Amino acid sequence: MDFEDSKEEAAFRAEARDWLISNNPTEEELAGLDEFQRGMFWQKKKADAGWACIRWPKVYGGRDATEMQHVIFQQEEAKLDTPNAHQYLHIGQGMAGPTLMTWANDADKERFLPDLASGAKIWCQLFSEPAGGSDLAALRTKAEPDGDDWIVNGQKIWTSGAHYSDWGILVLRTDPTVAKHKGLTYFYVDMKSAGIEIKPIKQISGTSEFNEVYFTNVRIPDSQRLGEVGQGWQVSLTTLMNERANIGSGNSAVNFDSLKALAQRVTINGKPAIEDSAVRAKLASWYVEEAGLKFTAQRSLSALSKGDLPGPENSIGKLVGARKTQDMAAFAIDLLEQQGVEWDEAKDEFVSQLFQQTYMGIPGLRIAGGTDEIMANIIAERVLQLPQEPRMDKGMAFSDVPTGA
Amino acid sequence: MDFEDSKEEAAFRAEARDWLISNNPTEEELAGLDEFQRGMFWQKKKADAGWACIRWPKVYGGRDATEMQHVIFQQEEAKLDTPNAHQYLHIGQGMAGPTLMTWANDADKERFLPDLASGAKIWCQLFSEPAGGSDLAALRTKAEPDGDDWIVNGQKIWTSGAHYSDWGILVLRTDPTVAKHKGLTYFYVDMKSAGIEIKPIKQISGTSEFNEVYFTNVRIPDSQRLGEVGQGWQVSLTTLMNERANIGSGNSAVNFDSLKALAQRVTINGKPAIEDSAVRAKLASWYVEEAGLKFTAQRSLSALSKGDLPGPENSIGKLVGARKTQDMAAFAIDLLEQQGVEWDEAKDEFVSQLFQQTYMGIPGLRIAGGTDEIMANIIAERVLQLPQEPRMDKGMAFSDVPTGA
Amino acid sequence: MNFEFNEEQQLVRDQARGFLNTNCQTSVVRRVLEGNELYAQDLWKQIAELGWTATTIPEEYGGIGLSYFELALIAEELGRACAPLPFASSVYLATEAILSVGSEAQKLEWLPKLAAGEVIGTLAYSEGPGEARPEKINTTVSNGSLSGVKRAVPGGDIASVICVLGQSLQGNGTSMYLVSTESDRVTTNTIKTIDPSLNYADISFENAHCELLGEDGNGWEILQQVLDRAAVLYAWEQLGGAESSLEMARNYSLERYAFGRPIGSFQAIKHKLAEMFVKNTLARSNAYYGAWALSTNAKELPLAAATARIGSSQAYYYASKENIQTHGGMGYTWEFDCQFFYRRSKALAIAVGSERSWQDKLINASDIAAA
Amino acid sequence: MNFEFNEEQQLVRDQARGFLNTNCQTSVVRRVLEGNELYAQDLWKQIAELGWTATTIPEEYGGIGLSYFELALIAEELGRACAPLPFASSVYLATEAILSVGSEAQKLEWLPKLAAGEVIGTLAYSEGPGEARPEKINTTVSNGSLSGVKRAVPGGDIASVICVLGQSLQGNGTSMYLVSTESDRVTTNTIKTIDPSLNYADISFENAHCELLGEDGNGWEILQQVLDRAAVLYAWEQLGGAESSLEMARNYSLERYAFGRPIGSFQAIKHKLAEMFVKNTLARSNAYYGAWALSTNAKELPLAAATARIGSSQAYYYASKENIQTHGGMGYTWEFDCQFFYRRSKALAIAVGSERSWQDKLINASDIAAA
Repeated sequence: MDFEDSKEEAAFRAEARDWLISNNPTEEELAGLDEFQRGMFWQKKKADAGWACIRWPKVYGGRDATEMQHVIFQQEEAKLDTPNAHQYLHIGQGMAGPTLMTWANDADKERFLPDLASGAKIWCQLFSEPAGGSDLAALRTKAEPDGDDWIVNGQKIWTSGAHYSDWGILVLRTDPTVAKHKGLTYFYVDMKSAGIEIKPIKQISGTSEFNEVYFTNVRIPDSQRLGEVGQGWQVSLTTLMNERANIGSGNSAVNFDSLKALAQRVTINGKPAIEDSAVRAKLASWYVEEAGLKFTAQRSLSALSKGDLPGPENSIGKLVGARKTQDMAAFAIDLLEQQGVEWDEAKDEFVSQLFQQTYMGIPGLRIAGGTDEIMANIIAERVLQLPQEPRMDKGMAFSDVPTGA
Repeated sequence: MDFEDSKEEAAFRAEARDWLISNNPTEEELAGLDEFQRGMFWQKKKADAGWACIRWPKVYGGRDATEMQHVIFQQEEAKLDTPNAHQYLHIGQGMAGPTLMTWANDADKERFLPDLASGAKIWCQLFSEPAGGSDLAALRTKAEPDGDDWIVNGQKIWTSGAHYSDWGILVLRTDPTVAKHKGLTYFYVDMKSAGIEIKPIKQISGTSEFNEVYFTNVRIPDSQRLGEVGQGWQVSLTTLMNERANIGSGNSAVNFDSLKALAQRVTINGKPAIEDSAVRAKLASWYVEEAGLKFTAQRSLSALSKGDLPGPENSIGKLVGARKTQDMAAFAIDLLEQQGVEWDEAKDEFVSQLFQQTYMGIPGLRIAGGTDEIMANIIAERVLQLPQEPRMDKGMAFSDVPTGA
Repeated sequence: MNFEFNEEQQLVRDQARGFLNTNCQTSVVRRVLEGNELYAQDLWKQIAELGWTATTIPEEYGGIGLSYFELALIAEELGRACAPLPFASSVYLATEAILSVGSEAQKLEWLPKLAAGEVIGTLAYSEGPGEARPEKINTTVSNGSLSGVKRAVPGGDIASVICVLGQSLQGNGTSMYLVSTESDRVTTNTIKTIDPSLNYADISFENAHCELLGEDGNGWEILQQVLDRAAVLYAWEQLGGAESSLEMARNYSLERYAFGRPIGSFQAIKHKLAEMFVKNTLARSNAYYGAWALSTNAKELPLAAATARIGSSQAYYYASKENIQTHGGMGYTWEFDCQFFYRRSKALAIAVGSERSWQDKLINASDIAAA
Repeated sequence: MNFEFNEEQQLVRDQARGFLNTNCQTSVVRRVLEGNELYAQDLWKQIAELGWTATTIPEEYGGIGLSYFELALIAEELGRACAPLPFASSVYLATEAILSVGSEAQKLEWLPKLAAGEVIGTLAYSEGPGEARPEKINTTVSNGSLSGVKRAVPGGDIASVICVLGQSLQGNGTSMYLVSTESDRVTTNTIKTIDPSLNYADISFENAHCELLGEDGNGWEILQQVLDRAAVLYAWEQLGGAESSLEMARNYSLERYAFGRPIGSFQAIKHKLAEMFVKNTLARSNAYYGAWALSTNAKELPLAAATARIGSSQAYYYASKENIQTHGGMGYTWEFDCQFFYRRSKALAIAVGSERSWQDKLINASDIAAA
């Protein structure tokens, strides 16, 4: 057991690091570009040199690299201050890409995948609906056949990047008379199509990372279908498995180190709070969880390193991480006492930003990508193999399933 | 809002106290009696003077007292060191009595209730079965008609006091071909009947407070049926509602005061543990729960005082109390460090008895009378009026319900 | 035994609830949260007319002389409505401080105006992040003029009279002072916070005229007394918010369907809401104890205040965060109302000392109560 | 990156598991718990023959010189089986202490016997309820004779060699001593405990012959080092118990039906078991870290030990108590096996310092690790 690279890994790491250091864009190269453009410039540069989406086949813009090499490249890139395109591209590259890889025909793969890798085209994902939520397959946006096209009406929600995306992957209900999972079909759509309207959703943190997307008689050619009609749920599982692998534990800026630093700065009964044993006990318990997540990730990496794929046990990262971070942020605000109420990004980061921003942002993380409750279900059912809840909607035509409406 | 008696309550309290002080048995009176006999002596004395089961009608051995007067009498009795018959009589008086009161014919009420009040006859309750547990109505012990009698075969479990009881109340399956709740019938049985075999159950704490009771061709006359054939579930609800009212929160000897006393006795980093803020924080949170339960009970008493009956919200007492007590006992053992492992009733109570005894006993309290999970269900369904879980066994003949066997 | 509010008190609560149901729907909270008002002035006028600001002020000072039971019930309803008002800072803090230790002249000057709601008050003690400590107070007084900076003062940009903790005139520890903000020597700056439906401001005093409030050198003790009393009332307001959160979560769990049934039929949700109910019920019972101790000035007040405060802080945090969780994605949107209670739960939890600080006080108080 | 046991190590684990599945079924635990044996002597002989007691002892002292990875995996399996053996006290404590600070002569005298399992050792430091403190140790030494009373010593009535913490010969703080129990000057009394499947004894020393173990005056530091190292191994043993508890609960939840379906299909049970899985998984990952730090003698050892220890203590407590809860009434009976793990979880949780004490140590260690 060690934390060291194997010989092959070390060689790859050196190669990656060398390339990254030599090619990390200079301020000259980036002059005049905004954040988005900087990210895309860097992505293009990586793609041109074969360092984009390196797990993908070379023929589709990748490098035929292993999962472990992908992780090593990410680690090395994270050590440098490179422009960040991840936030714009992770859905396309992390979810749409693998889905196209599995389900698209060769022509479409050649048409779309290299552009996904290079950032030339941006993709978004349109699965969730207002009536869906945790019950993802309960979606209602319908597609009705019309010649060689489908006509789409309905509403999607929680679509990040809808406004700057070129393409979207989506699941639609093509048959409400059969059981919930059976009546779905999977498509991709040009996000500039007539009839698509995008409205940002403001979150309680004040930012708008997601959108509502309304479809009014939007026309999608049948050639943009992935999988058979009625096979949409199966196709979407490909997407979702990759979503889960992407979300991960999410390192938070509110963590043991930042909370300990705060506890060194404020006092309790006139002494540094870090000397107060109630503070120490809480910090220690959180450290144990944080370390547990970190070393669980190391174990997953070791499995990757051997060629195994990470399993559903990765659900614990988000579950434990989000609820812990919420409690830590709340506790940090308590340590700040009355002034903890202040949230001002122009002021002292430790007093008026970090913990408040996290306090307001974290409820979203406990929900996005599967609520705490869904994560616990996944662990219970897929890891521990416990039986599912009785399904009230089993075998029932979708249109007959009770909705409370 | 005050903690004082109303004028009427104060007058009753004075009357009760006077009687109790004057009649509390002397050591002379009790000479030569064992614990059980002492309890029964005192119960008889109370009954003779009209102070037994005081909520019951006078004609059945009670006093026609109000619920509040019952509480006041209990409070006053608790202040004195009287012999204790409660542990032997509470099931008969708290559950069998109210059930007979509601469902028995007048002749039986006259026959049984005064003896229940005076302690002349002891009753036990036989509901639970090995296959039942939280799903109480899934009981299988069957009664088959035979002339004017029923022949009973099967096994009951968790029967306290079975070996010293004269009578038992029990629910039996008289028809397995109808739905679970429909095929039950309620009886009382002479515990000395041929074919009844009683085996004590040893608990993990080492004591045996409960029994298994085996029925082999036990004959019960149809005249000992309460309610109609098939109406057993409805009758048993009378019993169960009274069980819930009886169990209450259960004051534990492991509480804020005892844990604080321990924290004053042992040290942390060379200073009394009570000065350690991690200990203080835990103690404070437990105090808040303990006080919350205490004042919730006061609010229930106030409702009683006005003639209202306590509702299902009383389920919180056991739920909160048991899990808190478990954590407190575990923490106390931690404070004792290595010596906390010792459990010896011949040694220092605070070091080697109180916390260890509770640690070993408390898992039972989280289960008996409804598990934590059932209590949470009760709160959710009866207080918050949330819908039941889907019922897999609904409308199914009992004999068709899956059992895993 | 009558550990329950009497009928008149319950009537006060019912009227308060009815009034706020009509006049302080969540749209009012949203208006202040999103807009430029410091507080809901129209609502403030109405509740002042109803006498809420005058509740416990004796009649000789223009109040209506009701007990703390009535004030506790009003606090609960304001909490339930998440009212965007400087009620807590003006009534629980400033009014209480003046009532407790003000001179007759000070009472005659300020209480009638506070009772009428014409004047809004607050109390300022914090000077920076973390706990306030008497020896660290940098607000000083010389020649009747007070100088210093107070941070994150609740209602700080609304109040026109402020109780200010400063160093004693005579180097005798700390003292409490009364400062009117009408002077240009007092500068207030509203700050951005996690709960914009309440106003918070930094306040600079530069040789502002001040009067001693209570005895010189007694500032810290006065502060602790006021905080003990205010903690009970905050606990009631927090309880109201926790109850609203539970009610919202319950209603949504009945309306929202997933997998063909209301989400309220899943044990994950049922047990979550049961836990909210448990916490709220215990918090309510402890708040009763606090109200009883406050209204009878019992020696148990410090213990009862800590108990009520901790119970309500825990209950409100749990209920407000799990209310969002029960709502799922929609609960995290700006459009939904869950956010109001989540923000407010934290703002109130640190208003008169964090849960952590009250845990320490509780153990101290348990020694005294046992003695 | 290879944060995983290698194949040889996994083979050790598989063999240990297979052996214990056959030779240490819960009937063996029950036999010791209910009977008069101090430990399962037959089993002890077998595991000694398998070399488990010799795992990390170098070959020159009669051991087999494997790494702490192998010992950790054996510890996990012993924990999983709830083995009624003085393995922890003899191997993690006594053997480790002698290995770490024993003189060459001491090593040559004791390690071969400990390796062969002929001699069983332990470590005695506690003298009464609560924490041990160097200045409170009342065990004294004069003229090579040790006197004092140690309480609740694990394996105390089984061990024939004991590492004893006493006052220094020269008034120089504390020292560690080695005492053989063969003398009649050592009296052991098995005490009654919450886990009768392990032996605990009070031990009185009256002028018992002793040898210094390690440097004079270094007793407290030696104790801390030994506890840090042992904590990692205890964490593995605790983890094994937590895993057994989860496995039992899972199996029962699949077999037991209520309301026409397996109780494992109810979210209340599913989420309880998911929580066990989460705690166990994090504890396992931290135990890996501990094993790595132990085997490499990394400077992070104190931090890694505290992390592993706390994680496993929490996981085992939760899993063992909720395993009973999952079993319902039957789980609370003497007849069922749930009790073994509930008892053991607490016994191990206080064996080398409570969770609370390790939390304090963790924060200290985090300063050092960061430095």
